[in-house]
Amino acid sequence: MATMTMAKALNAALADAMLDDERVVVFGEDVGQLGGVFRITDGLQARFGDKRCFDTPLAEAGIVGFAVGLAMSGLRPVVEMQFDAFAYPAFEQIASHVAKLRNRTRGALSVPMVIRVPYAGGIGGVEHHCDSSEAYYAHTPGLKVVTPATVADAYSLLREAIDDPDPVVFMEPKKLYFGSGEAELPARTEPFGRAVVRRSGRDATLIAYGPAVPVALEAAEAACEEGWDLEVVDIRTIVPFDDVTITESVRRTGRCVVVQEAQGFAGVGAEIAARVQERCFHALHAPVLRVSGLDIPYPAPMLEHTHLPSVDRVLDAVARLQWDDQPDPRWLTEGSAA
Amino acid sequence: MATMTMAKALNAALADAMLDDERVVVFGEDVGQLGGVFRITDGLQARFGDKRCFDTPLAEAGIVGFAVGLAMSGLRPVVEMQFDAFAYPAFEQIASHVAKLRNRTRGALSVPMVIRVPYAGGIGGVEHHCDSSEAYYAHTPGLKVVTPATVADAYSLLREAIDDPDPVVFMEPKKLYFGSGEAELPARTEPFGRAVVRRSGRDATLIAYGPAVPVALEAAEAACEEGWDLEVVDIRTIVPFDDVTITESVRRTGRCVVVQEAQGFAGVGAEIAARVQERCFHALHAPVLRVSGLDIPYPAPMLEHTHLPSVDRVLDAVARLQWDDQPDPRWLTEGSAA
Amino acid sequence: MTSTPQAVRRATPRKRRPATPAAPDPSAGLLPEAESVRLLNPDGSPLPARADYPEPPVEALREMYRRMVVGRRFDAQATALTKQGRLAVYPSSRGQEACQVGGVLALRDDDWVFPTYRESMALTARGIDPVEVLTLLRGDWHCGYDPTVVRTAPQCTPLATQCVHAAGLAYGESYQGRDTVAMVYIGDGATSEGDFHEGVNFAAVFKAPVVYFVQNNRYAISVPLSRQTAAPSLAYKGVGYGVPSEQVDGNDPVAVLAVLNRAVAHARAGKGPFLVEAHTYRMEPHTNADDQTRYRDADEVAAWRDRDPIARLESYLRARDVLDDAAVAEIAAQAEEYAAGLRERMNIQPTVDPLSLFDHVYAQPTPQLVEQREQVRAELAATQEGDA
Amino acid sequence: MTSTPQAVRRATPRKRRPATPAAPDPSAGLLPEAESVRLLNPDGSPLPARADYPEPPVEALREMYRRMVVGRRFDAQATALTKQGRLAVYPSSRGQEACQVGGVLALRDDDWVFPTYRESMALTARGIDPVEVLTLLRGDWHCGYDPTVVRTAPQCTPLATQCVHAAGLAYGESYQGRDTVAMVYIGDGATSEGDFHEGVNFAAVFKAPVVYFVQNNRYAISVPLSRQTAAPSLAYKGVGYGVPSEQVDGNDPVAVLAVLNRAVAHARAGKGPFLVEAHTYRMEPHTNADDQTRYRDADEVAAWRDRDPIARLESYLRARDVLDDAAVAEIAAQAEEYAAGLRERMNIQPTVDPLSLFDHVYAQPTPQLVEQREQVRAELAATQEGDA
Ligand SMILES: Cc1ncc(C[n+]2csc(CCOP(=O)(O)OP(=O)(O)O)c2C)c(N)n1
Ligand SMILES: Cc1ncc(C[n+]2csc(CCOP(=O)(O)OP(=O)(O)O)c2C)c(N)n1
Ligand SMILES: [Mg+2]
Ligand SMILES: [Mg+2]
Repeated sequence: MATMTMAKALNAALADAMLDDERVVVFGEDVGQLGGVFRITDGLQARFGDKRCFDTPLAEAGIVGFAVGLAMSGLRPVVEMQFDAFAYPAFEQIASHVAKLRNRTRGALSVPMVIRVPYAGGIGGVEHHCDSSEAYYAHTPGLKVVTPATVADAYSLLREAIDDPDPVVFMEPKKLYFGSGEAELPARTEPFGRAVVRRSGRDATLIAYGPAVPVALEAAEAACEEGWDLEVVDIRTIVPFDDVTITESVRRTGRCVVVQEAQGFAGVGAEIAARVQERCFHALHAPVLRVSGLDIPYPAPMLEHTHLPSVDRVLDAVARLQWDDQPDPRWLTEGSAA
Repeated sequence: MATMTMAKALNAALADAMLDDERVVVFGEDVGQLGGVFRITDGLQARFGDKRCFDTPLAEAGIVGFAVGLAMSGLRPVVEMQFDAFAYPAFEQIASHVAKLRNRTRGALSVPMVIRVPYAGGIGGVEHHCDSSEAYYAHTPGLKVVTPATVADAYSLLREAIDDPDPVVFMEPKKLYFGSGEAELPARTEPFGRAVVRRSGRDATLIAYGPAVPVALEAAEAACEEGWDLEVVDIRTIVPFDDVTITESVRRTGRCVVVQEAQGFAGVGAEIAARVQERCFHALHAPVLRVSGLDIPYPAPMLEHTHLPSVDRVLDAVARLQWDDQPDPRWLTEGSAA
Repeated sequence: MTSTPQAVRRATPRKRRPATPAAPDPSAGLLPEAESVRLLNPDGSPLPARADYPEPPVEALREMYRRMVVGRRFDAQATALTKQGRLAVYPSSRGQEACQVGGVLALRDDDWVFPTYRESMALTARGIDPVEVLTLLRGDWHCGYDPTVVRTAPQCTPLATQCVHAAGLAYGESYQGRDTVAMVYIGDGATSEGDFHEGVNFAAVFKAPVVYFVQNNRYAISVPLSRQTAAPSLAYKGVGYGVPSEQVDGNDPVAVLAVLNRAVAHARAGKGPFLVEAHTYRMEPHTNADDQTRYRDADEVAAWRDRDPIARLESYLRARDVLDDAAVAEIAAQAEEYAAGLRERMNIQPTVDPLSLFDHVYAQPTPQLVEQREQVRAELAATQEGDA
Repeated sequence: MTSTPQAVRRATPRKRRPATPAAPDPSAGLLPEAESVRLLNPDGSPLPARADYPEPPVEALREMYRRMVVGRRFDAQATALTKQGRLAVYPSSRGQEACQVGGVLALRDDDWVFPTYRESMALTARGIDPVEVLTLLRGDWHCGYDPTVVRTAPQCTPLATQCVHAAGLAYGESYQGRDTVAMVYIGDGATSEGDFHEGVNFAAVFKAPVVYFVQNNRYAISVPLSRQTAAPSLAYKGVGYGVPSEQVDGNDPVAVLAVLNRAVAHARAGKGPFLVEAHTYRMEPHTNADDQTRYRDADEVAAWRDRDPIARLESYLRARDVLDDAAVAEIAAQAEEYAAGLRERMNIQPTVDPLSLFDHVYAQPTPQLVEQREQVRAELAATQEGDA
């Protein structure tokens, strides 16, 4: 096992995919000589030439629409959106074309591609550079939505995304880019559609994805002191979603907190909470709680820590999981049956 | 009380707002001489002149961005997106500017405007003309998201939207445009942030909004035959959200089904289900269930009825609400505590 | 550094300095001609030939005529089908036949077409099964033909978005050593969209072999051209991308084909995209559901009747003795036959399988879709039981 | 219908028909000059005066010089502040001083500026408090100044989006009888975005008084101009919108101001928008975090040092005897003082109130925000208790 950053693992995944599959082309803004503002495409142009890895005009709808055409011609585009909010100009192309072309043509025309989106905050970025935009894509049928939280997953999921017959929005948590982890390349971890238990525990399940996974893990460690043995599940692929792993875990622990960095309202965490209570209702000792970013535009750097789901906030939620099997008084009413 | 269509009520709301407030300007594609493809702006140009109501170049980001500038200059733009999916090209302007300008400037610069979006299906429209896109907006802090289900609400909510100091995405259920209802203009119904109980009932609560409200009401009527007395709550304003009315209802009935037309995954219904179980856990006799569109791109006209949440599908969900207080066997496991 | 006393030099402000030596005009070869290229007069009589736009071979013109006649008959039939409830909606291209047919005649079979909703006639002229072309508008599915077989993208309703796809497709083809050309049909209104800008620009920067073919029919539904642009004409947009551009009388079939032939040749030769603006007019409402009396005079429509592209080409070909009454009648008969065949086939209600809704969202359905499919299957089974 | 025997007429295809009578050129007055407008040579010596671009009054040029010097010092100070950790990031506009300052000097106080992240110098030159200008980059909030007071939109990071806002603002102002002009600063790269297209087009169609001012500094971060456009130059985009356009030597302060003055006058006179492309160069990396060695040679940067706009204007003004050593020293001192004041104020850590996060999402917080605010308040209280 080697120690490397997630950035390096992503870079290796791109390089290996380009090596293995001639059809793979990488393009976007500043991905060529510069190697991307996060250096994820570092060295690819030098190694594979400027036909395989190239800069485009500065236009995101153009980049994604161009990828649609390239995919139609038989290539495998991997495009980079420079930051989360700068993918919004491409939203029409993503929602109305990338997501729908296969279905529109009864499967005759598919446009496999990977749209890489460095997302979320925690890096002191200015406005529009830290959005958590995964819910927009997850709510759009026809897209797969994937987000790694470990170095090995970054490599493996990106390789799988590039090989996938369907378009994949590949959300890269920026704050994890330069954190290190263990991986043996070419790493192959669990396939799309499988959540992974990152930490086993008996008392409650924390469900998280992307940038929230390390927070959940840290919270689980801290919770030991309070006598709680928490399980942590990493979703990994939001679409397709793994109901099995999650349901199994929550039915076992009987308690659940969903952690996401995005603003909460109508986010992916809402979907997870809704699914868990649908499927695990009779196993639950307490409502499924959510810890998320606040329902505000992403704040300026000096205030972002208030916005971000913190270990403390997760522990607070865990504390509200009615450990004495008494209902949380805040939710208690005359009508309560328990 | 007069009988009129929702289209007429919306048209009257625009006309009355233009009459009452000189700053109100209405623009978009085909809203002038044609009166809009749904005739919602019919007669406004003739009545108020082509400075108050005008056609623009065919460009949605342009329309919304232009409205941002007009609002900065002190006007009150009301823009029409011709169809739901044709608002996607404006997504960047909506998410990064309309939603954020007030916050970005600590309240110094606000851009009150109304973005009217005829949405959802059930009218035999071709692809891209029937999307339910409310979740994209509801998940974006800084926007209010409103959707009327009755004729009186159409008038009243649109007037309130135009007067509101914040930008409002006003989602008009296309299939309700030409249905008739009672209203006395100028109708004034409950304000933003208030859900309304459209039908009282004791046994379970159906929560719906926009095009799903008539479906829920019909289902409630049909449910009488099965011996269920269902309450129907119309959300009306998705943002701000009315937790009070909903929580009160579900705590009373102890059972809940959320009905929405949009594809289900990570939709507004997920948020509602998550909130309800958070707040009503101990009152619930069964999990909160959801009935929604399928997780597919909106289908071609001949297949849309399979996609749309139907009365039958709602009744099926109601039937699964564990009336004998026995768990739904599908969700039952060894781990179940009940 | 100079120390010339400025006050003196400035005393008599001079006029615009003479351009010495005359800088080469950077827009040379990029701007369109000031007036539309035209090879036939409205009455079909020929104008002087042009070396830059050589007249297409007469066989091609005769074939063009044939397809225009069949196309118009198809178009009328489609409109009729809306009245019979066989089509949900139909956007006619009557009046635009020279463009509809010219665009596909300029291409090889292995080239790609990127059409909008208005190009049903173009697609049938390209040889695609008309029933498959009308699938979208009949409502049994979104796209009826297999784009990879007929080398034609699905008819695009989100305006201008196909401009970018075509740039990518054409670049991807040349990237893989094929000399495919992509032809984008787009309306005047759609040129206002950002995707038009981004598409043409990408094509130009990557020298992608794309012909952007604007059918300027002067309206975007009800909105007149004056609300789309203040430019001298849409063809003047090309220079801003470094793309050679031309405007053509879109109701002059000979000129349309001549200009498109040159544009396609330019693209195929690896010189990058070409922008063609055809000035034309749709004679019918935007779709059968549109009320054109709200935004244009009957007089205006009538005036365009005199510029009918079919009559124009017919009179020219008759004068050149490649068409006579018999040939005209024979072609009309073909058109009737085509329409009759279509009518008959469209009378058969298509079968749609609700469960197919789940088949093509992804290559393999997600577990969530499998679950939903099972639910729908159970519902259908219950309904059938109920019915039985 | 003619019956001339065609075969004969076609035998000798003629050359392009002579344009008789010469059609008026529809692009007249819209295309830029083939070469950049320039009024000073790189060494500061004057070129012949031009009636179409009259030289600005000398007092204006002297003031321009002053603001450029102060601006450059401000810019250097801001870069220094990043090294001291007082600014998260800073995009320098060193080298672009003529444009930064020229843009705001061409305006009245009640005109509106629509800047990008690179315009910190322009905004300070406009008189906005530099600490408020740097709020975004310091990270205590998104926009530090009150846009309605200083008539300046928040510095825009989503590229080109402000092009549309400016069209709306300018139209709205004239709609309400005010003769406000809007000046949009935009980079070369951002002209590739759809919003540039839509913005300029809206402004043109509505004759909105906007000056679109492209600072073409040849790079979008690392991407060179050749990857943005194949056009002769960006100013050639104007004709496609019917917008008069000009290109100017962006390092010639006199020409920049002269051209912008004319553009602003054009807009203010109700003639609609004007597009100006200034050819310039940023001497520093994209931001302090950028590594420019990856994409451009030191030689290239060095070559532009010889075209320094400040030295150029200084030598011109000295030659015209409106600047001397004393004045230059006095201005340099002002610049130092400005920088010192800034440095001092930026050393004070700003106070930020976490609860203010909830104050401006809406005019009134939603119940959901009230609930979340209460939760954060409780957390903060608990932490303080814990700390105490
Ligand atoms: C992005 C988008 N916005 C709006 C529409 C609605 N719409 C359909 S056709 C049309 C007018 C198009 O005009 P034009 O481009 O001139 O083409 P024509 O219909 O004249 O052939 C409009 C506004 C759409 N289809 N797509
Ligand atoms: C919509 C959008 N896409 C991408 C970015 C990321 N980005 C920031 S600056 C920049 C380059 C801009 O170049 P240019 O327009 O030439 O302006 P300059 O920085 O040279 O002043 C890019 C790609 C952005 N801010 N907005
Ligand atoms: Mg048109
Ligand atoms: Mg630049």
